[in-house]
Amino acid sequence: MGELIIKNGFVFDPLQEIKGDRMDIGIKDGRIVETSALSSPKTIDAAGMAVMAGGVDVHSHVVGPKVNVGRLFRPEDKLFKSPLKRCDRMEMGFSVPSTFKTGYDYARMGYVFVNEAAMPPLHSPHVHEEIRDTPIIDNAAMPVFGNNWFTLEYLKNNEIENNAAYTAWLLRATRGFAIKVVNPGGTEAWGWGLNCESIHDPVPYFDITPAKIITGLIETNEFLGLPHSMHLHCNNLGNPGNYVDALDSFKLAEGYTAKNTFGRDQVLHMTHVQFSSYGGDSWRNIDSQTKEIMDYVNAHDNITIDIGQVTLDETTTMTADGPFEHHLRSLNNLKWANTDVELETAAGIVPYIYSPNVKVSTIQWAIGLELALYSNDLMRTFITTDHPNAGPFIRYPRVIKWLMSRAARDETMKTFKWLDRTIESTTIDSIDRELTLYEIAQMTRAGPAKALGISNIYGGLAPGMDANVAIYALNPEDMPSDPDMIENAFSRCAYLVKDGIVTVRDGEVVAEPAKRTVWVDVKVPENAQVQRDIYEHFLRHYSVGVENYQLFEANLHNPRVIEVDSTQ
Amino acid sequence: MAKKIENVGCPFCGVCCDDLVVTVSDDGKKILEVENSCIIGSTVFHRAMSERHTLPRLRQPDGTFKEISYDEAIDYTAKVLHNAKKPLIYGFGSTNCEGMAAAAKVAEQAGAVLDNCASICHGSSFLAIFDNGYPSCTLGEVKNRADVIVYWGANPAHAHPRHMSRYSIFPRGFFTGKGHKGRKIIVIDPRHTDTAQVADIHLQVQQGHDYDLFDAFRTVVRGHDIPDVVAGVKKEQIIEAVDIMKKARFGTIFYGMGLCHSDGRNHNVDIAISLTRDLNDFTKWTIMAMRGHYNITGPGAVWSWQYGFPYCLDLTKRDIAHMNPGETSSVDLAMREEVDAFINIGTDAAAHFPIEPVKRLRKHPWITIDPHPNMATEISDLHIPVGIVGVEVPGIVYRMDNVPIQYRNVIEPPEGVPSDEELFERIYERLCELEAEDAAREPAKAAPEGARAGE
Amino acid sequence: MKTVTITLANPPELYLEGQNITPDNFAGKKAAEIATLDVWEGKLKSPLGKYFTVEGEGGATAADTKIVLRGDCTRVKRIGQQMTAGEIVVEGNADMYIGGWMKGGKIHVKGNVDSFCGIGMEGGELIIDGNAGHHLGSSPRGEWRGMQGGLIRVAGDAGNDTATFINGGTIIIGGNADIHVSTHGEGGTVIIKGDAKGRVGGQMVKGDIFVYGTIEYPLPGFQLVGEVEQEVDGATARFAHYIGDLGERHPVSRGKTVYANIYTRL
Amino acid sequence: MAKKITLNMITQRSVDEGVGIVSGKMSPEYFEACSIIEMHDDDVKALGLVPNQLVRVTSECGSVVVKSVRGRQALYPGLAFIPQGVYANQIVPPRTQATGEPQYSGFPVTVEPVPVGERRKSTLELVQGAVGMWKGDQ
Repeated sequence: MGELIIKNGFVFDPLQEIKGDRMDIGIKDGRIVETSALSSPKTIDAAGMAVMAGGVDVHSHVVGPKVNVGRLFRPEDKLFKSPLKRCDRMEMGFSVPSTFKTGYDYARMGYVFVNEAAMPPLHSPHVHEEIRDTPIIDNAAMPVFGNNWFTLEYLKNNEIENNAAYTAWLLRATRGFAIKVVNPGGTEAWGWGLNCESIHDPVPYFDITPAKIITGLIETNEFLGLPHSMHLHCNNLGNPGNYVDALDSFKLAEGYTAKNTFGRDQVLHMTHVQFSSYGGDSWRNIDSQTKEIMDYVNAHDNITIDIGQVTLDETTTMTADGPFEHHLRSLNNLKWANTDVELETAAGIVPYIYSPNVKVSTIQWAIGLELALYSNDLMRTFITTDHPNAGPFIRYPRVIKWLMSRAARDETMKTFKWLDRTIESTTIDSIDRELTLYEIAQMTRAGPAKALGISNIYGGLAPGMDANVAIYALNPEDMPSDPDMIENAFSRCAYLVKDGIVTVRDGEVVAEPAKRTVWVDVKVPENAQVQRDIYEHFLRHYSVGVENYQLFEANLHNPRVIEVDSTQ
Repeated sequence: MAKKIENVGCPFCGVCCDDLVVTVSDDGKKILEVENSCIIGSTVFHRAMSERHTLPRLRQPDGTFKEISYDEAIDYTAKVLHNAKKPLIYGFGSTNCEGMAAAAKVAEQAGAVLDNCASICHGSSFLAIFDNGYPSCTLGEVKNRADVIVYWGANPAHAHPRHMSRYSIFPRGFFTGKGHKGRKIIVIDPRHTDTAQVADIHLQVQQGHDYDLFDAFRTVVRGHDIPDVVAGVKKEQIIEAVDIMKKARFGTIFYGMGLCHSDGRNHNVDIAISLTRDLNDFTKWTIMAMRGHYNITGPGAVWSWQYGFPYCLDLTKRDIAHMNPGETSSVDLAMREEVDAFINIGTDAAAHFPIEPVKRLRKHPWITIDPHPNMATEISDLHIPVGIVGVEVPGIVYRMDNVPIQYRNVIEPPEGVPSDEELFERIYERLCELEAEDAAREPAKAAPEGARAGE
Repeated sequence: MKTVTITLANPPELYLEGQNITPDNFAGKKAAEIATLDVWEGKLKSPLGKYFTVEGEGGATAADTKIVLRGDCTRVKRIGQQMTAGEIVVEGNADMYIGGWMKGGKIHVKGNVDSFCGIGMEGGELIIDGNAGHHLGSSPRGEWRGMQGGLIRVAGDAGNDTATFINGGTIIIGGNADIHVSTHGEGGTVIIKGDAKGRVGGQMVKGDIFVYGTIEYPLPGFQLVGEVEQEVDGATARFAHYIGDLGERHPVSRGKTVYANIYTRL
Repeated sequence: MAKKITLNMITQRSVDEGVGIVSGKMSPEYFEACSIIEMHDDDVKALGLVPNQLVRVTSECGSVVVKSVRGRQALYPGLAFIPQGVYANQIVPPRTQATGEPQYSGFPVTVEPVPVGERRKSTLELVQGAVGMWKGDQ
């Protein structure tokens, strides 16, 4: 592989605390190197541009069964909405893009790593098939644990070691990456059409509370020393007054510290917190409680969050929080898909329109931005749209624009039908803060990479790391007065170098370097009890044989394994 | 010494039993015994080696076939695709997802219409799902939780022989320790089918009036009165059935061709989904299509992630996909004489289409890709034999509940016979060569002007 | 208003997709320019002039442009798709999607049309002297926001699935309608001067349907509530009034539940 | 004057047809499984059929000769059944109601006994015959 030097750019690398210094970046054989190690490199002139590591998305629903139902059941999401073919394969869809469009669009935005937010373990071969067909970007996928019968039974009996052994087995069986928890206990209750509405609401039959599931999985995670922390979608998501549940969930992490060798500091990642920051007790009086939330987050170093920003688009909601989607369907009466997955999880999918004409939508919009703007540590607060739940990921550049420009926020707010009510119910209008390029780099690459425990490979530009470099046509010394230029620059990067290969130039994909599947292989001591439990459940309760459940090697594509030895 | 291979998936119906045990001869060439399967499943394996061709066969002017090489067959196929204005690639009931993905690449490159057997089977279900969603679950959920099972216009005793024993009526699950005794079974069908024999309640609906009956069910669910007889079923029977359904802890409606193939098609499914939605305001209900072939759910999955549409994909514009069953569906395309070449893969269109569309398609080049001779091969211009998925070729298939099952092979395909995936990859390469040759011959023309309105 | 006459001189072997045949695309263009607009026959993209002879020229705007189609357009799809203004006259038959996603202007087809005509319609007028196929004035696949406005008038019969997901506008069918009328409807009016086969108003939330003839298989979810006199399409008549679909959800407005209405002529 | 009645036809899977499919479309299993019609006893009586008598079934788009058999799965009077496949498809109307799916179930047919000497055709004869390729039994 060739050599490359990126010259004269303004480099933003929060992992090395480089804050816009004018520097050259050397690339050799797919890795970042000292420029002195280069002999005859090709040059990319990045003068007047911002140079960052390739973007890292901590939470996005891009591959797998519910994403695919979202694609399948919304032909109208394609009608007159798909761009004409520009790359190797057609790019179809808006809110739930095809796998090809997903890969190309992320690349155009300068992203290289996307963490699939929820993999139903039973469906892991499907997830990996879609990963194969998602070009360019590296993917990891988090299996869901929070409603898994094994997990519920082990944690009910305080069997952390057994739960850890099972977790390790499942990560391997599914080639998964981390412990994802969605509406702990509530989704199992949904098997009977019920829910767990607070962390103290016991799960039917299993007789364990969500609180205990959450702490048990934090303990399991740290027992194993996984790269990423437990990754939580809270109970009672999306309902007025639920900031209390978010705070209750946060508090469960108190007293736990991260134990791992991957540079991760948090024990709990709380995802799309926008959906969990609501005050009031009905849709009439819903308001923003972001101050409460962020005061807590700012004061507790062992927590990271992502925002789940509402982008004011027509989109498709999809989550393993089955009861929530059922509730949503009753609000908007639109088509509703649901898939309960035996012993493991569920998923619901409902189209949704976030409209500037709807008060709740505009309050939600303000809440997401407030979370970021109130954050004291943007290495622990990340940009997401919980794609596609609060909006499609292609709106990240717009979210960045709103965060970097008060004028852009004002411009958007002018379109709100219920502007006064929105201002009354939120604090967005009182915030003048405008984030910097450095802070955006924290929120979109360095921070997520650190939280995922992969900051030795992704998210930074230190020698030895993967040569993933995004260059944006933005000059920090001469930022455009028109905030739309910020959105444009982040939508179509000037260059993306992935694994040392120039992949995007002037916002167009010019090469498709091989993508990888990143997974975590944990070594644990033999555990006869867990082996027996697995055998029993598969014999009696699963509809698939255990031998066929575990991903065949042939169905894993271009793997990159992260090894963890927890036998020590 | 014979070899036993366990955890083998069955390449016949959408139940996708993955517990077969197949005994093969010491040299790995013969299938000796098949355990755990139904009668149809074991026949699939036992017939694998008979009637096999190991070379493509090209129709000669005198009507006979002549064997040709795979390279020649690939060249022929690529040229047919290349030269047609609107070729149709149809089938995929019986192949793996890898083959479907490779075929899609070919269709996109060739500017073809890409369709699968759902087009004449559960396509109605897709149309209903587009309009109304799909509150469903995996089959293990049914086994572990369901205490009320409805089969509506479905006859698993014949079409899915192990469905009732593996998933729905008979098995004991986590919360269903009593098995059959703990479950109420309702069968709704104009015939007293073999499935109806095991039902607690059989409602003999007047054929073609399921929609009216569903409407009555929904009306009763909401507490309104209905006429004394609806679609041949008495009011009291309807009220009794609704009462059982409302009182269920967990119920599933399995439906089949009785809904999809009769008047109203998709709307019969559409309103079944509405009923399922309604029931979820009282208790937990799910609905599931009884998908026919073992991997007919596969193309719907693969093409949805590739293009956003499960079937009837018009890729002829090459830069954007369009789908509208009724227009881009195989039988309509054939009847309207809208396509000018036909590739039949992993199904037998000549047997399963009504005869008139077969006649119309046959006016143009017809190529059949299938392990065995069938009606389609016997009227084809070209028959390309391939390996049998699930017997000779491994791969991922999607069960009727969208659960991916990893299939193994138990023997190897005859020497030189490729898998569907390999074949389509080679067709793709040849197609690209042909296009490159074309491009070299005539310099690029300036594109005509004009607005490109939508699709 | 200026008139462009296009005559199908070289019919396609398969079907032509003519979504560029709209006053919007013809406006401001001379015949020679119009002849270069794209049409598609399968994967083959060609200039319109390959199939049609073009006479006349477009007006300054769509509203000033009238298009007349001559020749046998039975195999031409998508005429007038997404048009916003102006006028189209098809002298004979036309194929699918005529007036699809139409926003304004007027289309007059003197013969028959096939399926999906007037789907996703938002405004304007679509007049068909002959029969229409299926999905007349229906919504595109998966779209819950069906016909929003405008008028469709068919002198003859219509196939199944007329007005699925209708939200607004009016459809008048002079003859008979096959099964499924206004399924999932949430507004709008469908008037059937002849008979309806069945499944009229299934899963319907709001909106009106008038049937002058008989409904062969009325749905059990509709209930007779009385008789009314109504003016329909310029004439007054007495109708039996049914509300429903009682199996479907219904909104409450000012304390009263809103139902869909079926009126059958007495 | 031969008797003739009008029935409502459905065509669906049967387990024998399933076995027939995987045995091959030209196998005797397929032939016996698919070239049959099941009717209600009243209709069989109305036609005056003896068991296993051949009948001609005619729809709006074609006709086919099949054997009248007594099925295990009872129908109501007026309803008739032919297993899906080559024989049924000689008479299934290809109209799809713009859904892509032919009218496999619920179409009117007439049924009448055939004169002595008429036979059921083989699958190959039917399909190749329909497209002008049938050259007779080799």
